[in-house]
Amino acid sequence: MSNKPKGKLALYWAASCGGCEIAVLAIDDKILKVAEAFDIVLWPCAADGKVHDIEKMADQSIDLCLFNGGIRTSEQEYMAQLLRRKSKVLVALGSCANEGCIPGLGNLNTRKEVFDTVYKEGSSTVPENPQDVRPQAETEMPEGTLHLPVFYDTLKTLAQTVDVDYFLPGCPPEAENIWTALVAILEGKLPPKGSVIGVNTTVCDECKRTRHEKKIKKFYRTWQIIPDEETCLLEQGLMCCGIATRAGCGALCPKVNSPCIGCHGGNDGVDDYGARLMSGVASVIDSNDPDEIDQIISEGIPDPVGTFYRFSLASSELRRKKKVAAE
Amino acid sequence: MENFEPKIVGFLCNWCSYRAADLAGSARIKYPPNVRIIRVMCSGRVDPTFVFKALADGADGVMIAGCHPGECHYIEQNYKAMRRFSMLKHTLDAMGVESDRVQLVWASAAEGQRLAEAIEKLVSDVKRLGPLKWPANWQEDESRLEALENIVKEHAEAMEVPQ
Amino acid sequence: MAEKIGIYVCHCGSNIAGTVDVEEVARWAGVNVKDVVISKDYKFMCSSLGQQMIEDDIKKEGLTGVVVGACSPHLHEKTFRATCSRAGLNPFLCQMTNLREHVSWVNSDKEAGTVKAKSLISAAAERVKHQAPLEPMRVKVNPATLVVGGGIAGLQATLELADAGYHVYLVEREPSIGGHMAQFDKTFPTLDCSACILTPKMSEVGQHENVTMLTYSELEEVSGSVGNFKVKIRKKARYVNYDKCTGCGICVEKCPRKVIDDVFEVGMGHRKAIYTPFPQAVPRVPVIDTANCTYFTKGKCQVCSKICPTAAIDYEQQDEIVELEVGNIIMATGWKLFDCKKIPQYGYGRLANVYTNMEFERLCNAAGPTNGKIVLRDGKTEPKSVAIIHCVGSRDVKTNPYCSSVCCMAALKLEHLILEKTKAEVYAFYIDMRTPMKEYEEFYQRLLEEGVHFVRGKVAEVTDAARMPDEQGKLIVQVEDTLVGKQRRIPVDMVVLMGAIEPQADAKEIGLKCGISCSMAGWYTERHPKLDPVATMTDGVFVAGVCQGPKDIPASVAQGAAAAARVQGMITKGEVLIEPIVASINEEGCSGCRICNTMCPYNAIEFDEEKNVSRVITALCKGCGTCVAACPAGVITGAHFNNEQIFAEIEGILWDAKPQTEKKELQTAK
Amino acid sequence: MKYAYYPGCSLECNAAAYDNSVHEVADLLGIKLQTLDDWNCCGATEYFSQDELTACAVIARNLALVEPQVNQLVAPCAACYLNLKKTDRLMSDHAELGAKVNECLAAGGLNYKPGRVTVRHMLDVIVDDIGETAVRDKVVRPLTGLKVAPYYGCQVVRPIADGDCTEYPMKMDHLLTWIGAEVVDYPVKAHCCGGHMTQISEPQAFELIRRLLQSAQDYQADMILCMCPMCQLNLDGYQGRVNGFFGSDFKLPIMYFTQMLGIAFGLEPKKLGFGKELVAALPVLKAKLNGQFALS
Amino acid sequence: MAAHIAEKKGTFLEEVIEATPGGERLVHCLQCGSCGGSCPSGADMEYTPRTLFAMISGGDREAVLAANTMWACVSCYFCTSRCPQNIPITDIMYTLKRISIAERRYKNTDAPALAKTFTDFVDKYGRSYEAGLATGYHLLKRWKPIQLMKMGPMGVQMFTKGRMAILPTKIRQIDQLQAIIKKAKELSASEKK
Repeated sequence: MSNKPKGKLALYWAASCGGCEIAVLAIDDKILKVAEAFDIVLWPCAADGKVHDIEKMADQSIDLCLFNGGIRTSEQEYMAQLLRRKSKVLVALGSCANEGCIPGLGNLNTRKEVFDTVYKEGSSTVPENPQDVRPQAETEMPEGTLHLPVFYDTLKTLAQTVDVDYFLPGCPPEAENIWTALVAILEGKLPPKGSVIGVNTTVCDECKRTRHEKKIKKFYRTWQIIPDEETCLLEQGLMCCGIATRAGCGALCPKVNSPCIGCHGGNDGVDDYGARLMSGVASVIDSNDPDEIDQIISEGIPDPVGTFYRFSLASSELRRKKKVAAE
Repeated sequence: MENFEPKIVGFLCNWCSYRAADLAGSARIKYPPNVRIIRVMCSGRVDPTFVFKALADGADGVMIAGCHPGECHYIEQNYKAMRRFSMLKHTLDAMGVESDRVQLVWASAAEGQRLAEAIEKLVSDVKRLGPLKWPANWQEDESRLEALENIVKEHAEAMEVPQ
Repeated sequence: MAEKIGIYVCHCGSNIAGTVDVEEVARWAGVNVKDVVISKDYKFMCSSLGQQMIEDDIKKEGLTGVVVGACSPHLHEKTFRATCSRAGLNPFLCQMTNLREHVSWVNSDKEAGTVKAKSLISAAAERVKHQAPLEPMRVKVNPATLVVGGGIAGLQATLELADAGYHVYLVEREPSIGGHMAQFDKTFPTLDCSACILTPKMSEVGQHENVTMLTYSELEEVSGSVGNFKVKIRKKARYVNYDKCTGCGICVEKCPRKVIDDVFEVGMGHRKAIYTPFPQAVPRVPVIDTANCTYFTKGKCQVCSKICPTAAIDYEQQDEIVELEVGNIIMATGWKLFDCKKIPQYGYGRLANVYTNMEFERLCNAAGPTNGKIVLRDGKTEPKSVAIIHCVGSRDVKTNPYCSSVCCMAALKLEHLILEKTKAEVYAFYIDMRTPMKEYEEFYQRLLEEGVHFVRGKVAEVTDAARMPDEQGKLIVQVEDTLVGKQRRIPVDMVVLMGAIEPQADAKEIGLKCGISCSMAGWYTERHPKLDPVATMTDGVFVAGVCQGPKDIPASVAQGAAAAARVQGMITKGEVLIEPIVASINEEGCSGCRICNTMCPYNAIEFDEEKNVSRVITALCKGCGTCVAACPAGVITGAHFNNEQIFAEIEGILWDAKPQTEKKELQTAK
Repeated sequence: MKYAYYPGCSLECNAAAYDNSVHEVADLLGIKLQTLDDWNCCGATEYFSQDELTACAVIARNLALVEPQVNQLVAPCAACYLNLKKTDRLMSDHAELGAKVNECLAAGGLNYKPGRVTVRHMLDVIVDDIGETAVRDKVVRPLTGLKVAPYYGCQVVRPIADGDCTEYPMKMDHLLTWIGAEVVDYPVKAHCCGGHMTQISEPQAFELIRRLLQSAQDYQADMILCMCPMCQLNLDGYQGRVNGFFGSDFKLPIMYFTQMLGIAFGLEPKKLGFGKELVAALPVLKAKLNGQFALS
Repeated sequence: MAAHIAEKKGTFLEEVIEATPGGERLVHCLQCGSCGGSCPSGADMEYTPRTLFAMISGGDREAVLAANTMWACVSCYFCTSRCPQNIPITDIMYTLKRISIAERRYKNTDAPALAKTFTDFVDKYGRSYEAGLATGYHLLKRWKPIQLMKMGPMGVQMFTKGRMAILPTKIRQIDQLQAIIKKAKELSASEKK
């Protein structure tokens, strides 16, 4: 690492599970080098730091912000805007920030449905919430109006909210990739703005299984068969997403006989990950009979959105399920 | 809703259905002007992304049209269109997009009338379903802007508190 | 480089301007579409003045893309691409959009038409910005031609080309060339003998130095493309050595095994187990029908082998695959007769004296099973009355919705022959009498004079269930005489069904081998029904004769000659340009998932095991783009139809549906 | 296999012989017929002549009554069969009409999803579902020597023929050869018996009946076998009056195909409803079946 | 439907088409006469179905509704199954019967009376009633006691063979059926307006 003056680093966590934060720590002792190179100005998960300190900083005074998580609330949106303004380089870290990830699957429901599940129907909440109390964005108190963040109907990705400089995909991103990115930034060897930091091939490239021409007559769920360890999982009817998913993980899942679930999202130039994946898979269904095709799909892929958009629903062209009338 | 004129994007294969549309024109068969046609070489070229993009960009419906099964100019590529369409339908269904909004039509170069009827059906189906307005689907309501302003305001107030 | 787009909106006289406000479209595009530097409307854009205007603008303004909103690109895309080319702009930077067939002609609401026209112009403009210059590929044309089908259309095409000095391979499925015309007795309306006019052509083909005849052979496989097709032909085993046989016919004469001839004699006559279909067959080399030959079925006999003076019989012969290289293909595969049993109420197959028209042709033919005597199935009784039923299996949505076009005239011819050869009363049952060609109506007039009883009505049923004593032992034709509005029952001795002309049973399958498709009815689809009737959508493949649609002999001959002329044009030019619309794979991005490998019916995608990547063989790619849509990694690109271009087109076409972008809203919020 | 069974009004009394023999034969062949509870009249052609929606609604009530776990409904009467099948088709092919019919059904608390029930004729069930081998296996008294004219009539084979020819149907012909009868191939086997014309215009109806009897007689049939109570009534019940009208002397027993199937299977004639026909059949059986046939 | 059919608004042809499921095929009639030729009652018709279709196209409403064609129809469906244009001819006959009955245009036929008697029993009992039909129709509606007498011997025979019941059967849930019929008649009536 160079002897340049220390840079300023911010890490922030919006709608996500927190795994990405752990992934940052998973660079092991290299984290010390990070501390050498950066002053950490904000890292709510690991260090003290106040938002208003950030607000007071001059624009573009943070050198690097690693932002993980999607944008689900007004507070998260505010923070995204704030950190964008204050940072020279804003990196969307991990699947949630990149493409919405699992929290993005909440886009299959409306806010009301989400709240119903959490506050009304959930087995743990039902006995404890007889009055059906719901989060309120505004509460009138004698002292004045209190505000809580508004929970949005739709989860958005970071890039749908603010301009993002670099993307570091994965659920979570591999520690090595995080380190590579940090090194690149520290050394000033930045790829063109908007790049995804990683390779531009798919998981198949790193997968050692043998592949043939593909013809799929039936899809299996993972619990239905024990797949052969040598052959391409998709050819065996397992819905392996590796064909459409950006490499970089070393084909971790297929390596342990489990199909890729697509956490890295698509390659450069792929506009809608799920569409690419379903197009590829549908193309090799081995039938020309519309009824049979329909049957193969409905039996083998009962949850197409969950299958093709497990990580990328929020970043897809359609972004969410159609809302029906007003809430 | 009475005056709702849906916007529909049609992806028509160069060899059969685009020519069917040409024939409908030459024969002066009238059909609703709502379908706007994009020519592709084959229905097999139609990528589900096209359909998603059209809907996301404000289309109320989509038509995919190609040669009849077994009559593809490229021998069998319309079967691939059929497979993808089936997958697409399942997905759209799960996304809450009514299945009549996206229709797959087979029309040979000789079937101007058939294509016109299919367009007519699609348009009337979509009219019945009403506007899709997909872009509005992910826009938040007014409370969002208000909430954002509140945060800015409250933080400013908080900053004023003497240390 | 900044884009400079020129937009040209055609009035097409009032064809477009009638229901589209073209001035408004041009004005609007000039103001609202980004990067448009010039936008004009013009009366006739395809006129030389219109084209000149575009050329001048390209040069003067340095346009980087041209959009022409006019008629279908299938009519004028070539025209405007050439216009751009002349002005130094790559032709693939010209985009046509269809404001006539797709807008003005299908719509009568001017306002809506104008909006739709704007959409299409906007789409084309957005698209053209993403288009890239492309260069067409040039290939040399092999001067040899393959003609599939040795009927009259195929023979005519063969002779035209062979006489012009080019080599022709003529493939025929049956043991002899000649087709259906060889079975007919007379031809309408001139009543000249079918064989007399056909056989000279057959022997000319048989002896032509530029013709290689492959009879008793079938098209197995076609690969390659225009200019350079590779064709595999299966020569079925004849069990007679083609080179040794002199055609003396003694083997046929001595063969002890007689079988019913279901093909040439349509079941009315017999042939031997070793046979040529008819005496004037070309070639005269017989074939052994192994299903009936005593030697092949029982291992004994060998009379033919013993008697053959040149030892030409070869029981060990096998099917042989011949590989040919040709530049063009003419499909002249002909037709088959409708199976009249599919209309059970007419009794064919159940009532002995109900005949098909082809059976009746043989019955009339002097060389046929009865030496030209018209008699009932008993082989001796001359009918006293004959009914001829038109439109059997034609003009019926349950069988074939189309008009078979020749049956009216063929029926008139048969009616004449009955009157000429017998004393029978002749009843003709028709829906509409169709006699549109030269001298045809005159022939109908002649038959009216000859005393045929014409009854306008589609026959309801032919039955032997007599109700009245005079119906006993007869075939009763029950019909509504529609000109009177009365149901009639007409007892006759013999009924002839004018069966529909249908596509060959394997027309679709054979067509697919060389990449041509069939209409709903099963006829080969021509490139344009009026303006390009013998070319097909596949360059280098032409059609002639009934395989393209029902037609009579003069029309089949004309089409055979027309197809030959088109091929000659290609050969004379020497090379063809092939559109560069092909797919390509970015090998760096390809991870070898092999999804695309099964996508290509032309085997244009190969997998490189070593590098673990798939690759497009450009020469074989036809540009459909199916692999492009299938590639899950998005690394296959379709030239001229790539994703960026189509996305831009989608955005442009929905110019009036565009959402307010969210980011914009946010900035105002700040 | 389990089928819902719709007897139709005629089979209650007039064509009880048909009903009895259907049940007897079905039992023997292992066809489980479960009579539709509280079925109503299909309206024959008479509702359709007055009001289409009422016609469909009345018929659809029966379709709606079919239990959810059963999806096959057997109707032995041609008119009932066609009405049920046609209504199901109309409801599927014309969604608007289907919705209206369901609106009517809703007034009775019912609903029918078009396409849910497949309407079958008894003949199709025996020929297609049971099949040749099983039928032949049951034959103990082959009808050798008996010349039978299968009579299909109209509405089972037209306009919707279930796998048979609309002009020259063959299913009953096949079935009858399986039980050893000599089948007469006569040309009018799917022609009309006159239907309700006997009630409206006798001359017209009698002529149609005469044609059928005449043709069967010309082909030396010993009896005609029907698959519809209306056909049986017209050919049997009116045979005497037709003879009177034309001065003819037809004496052809008109039986249901299931009755003869029962005979071949060795069942007692009485159980099969023999004796209810006006032109007696047993004497013919005794005469033709060469003493194999002992009246029990 | 495509524009070319919609243009015929208000014609008798359109009325018939609208009232017949699949009726739009009627415009394809070739006037071939396979219907009239096939009809077992063809000889008894003043106008064959084919002629009637030409009259419908020609807007000859009065004459069509007064014709005996549809009343001679025995619903054998030969015309329908043989029609080369898939015109639902038998169903069109039903449509013409319905219009003719609704407007009382029929002449010289007892078919409407038979239909009414028949369906009245069904409305009442849920089942048809043969004995009632015979007496009710021939005596009351038609006033042809002679006809009934001619049928007498046959009736007696049927009766002694146990093939004619004296009393009608009534279904259990007749109320339900009647509610359905009532609703259907209401809907039909509101549509005609």
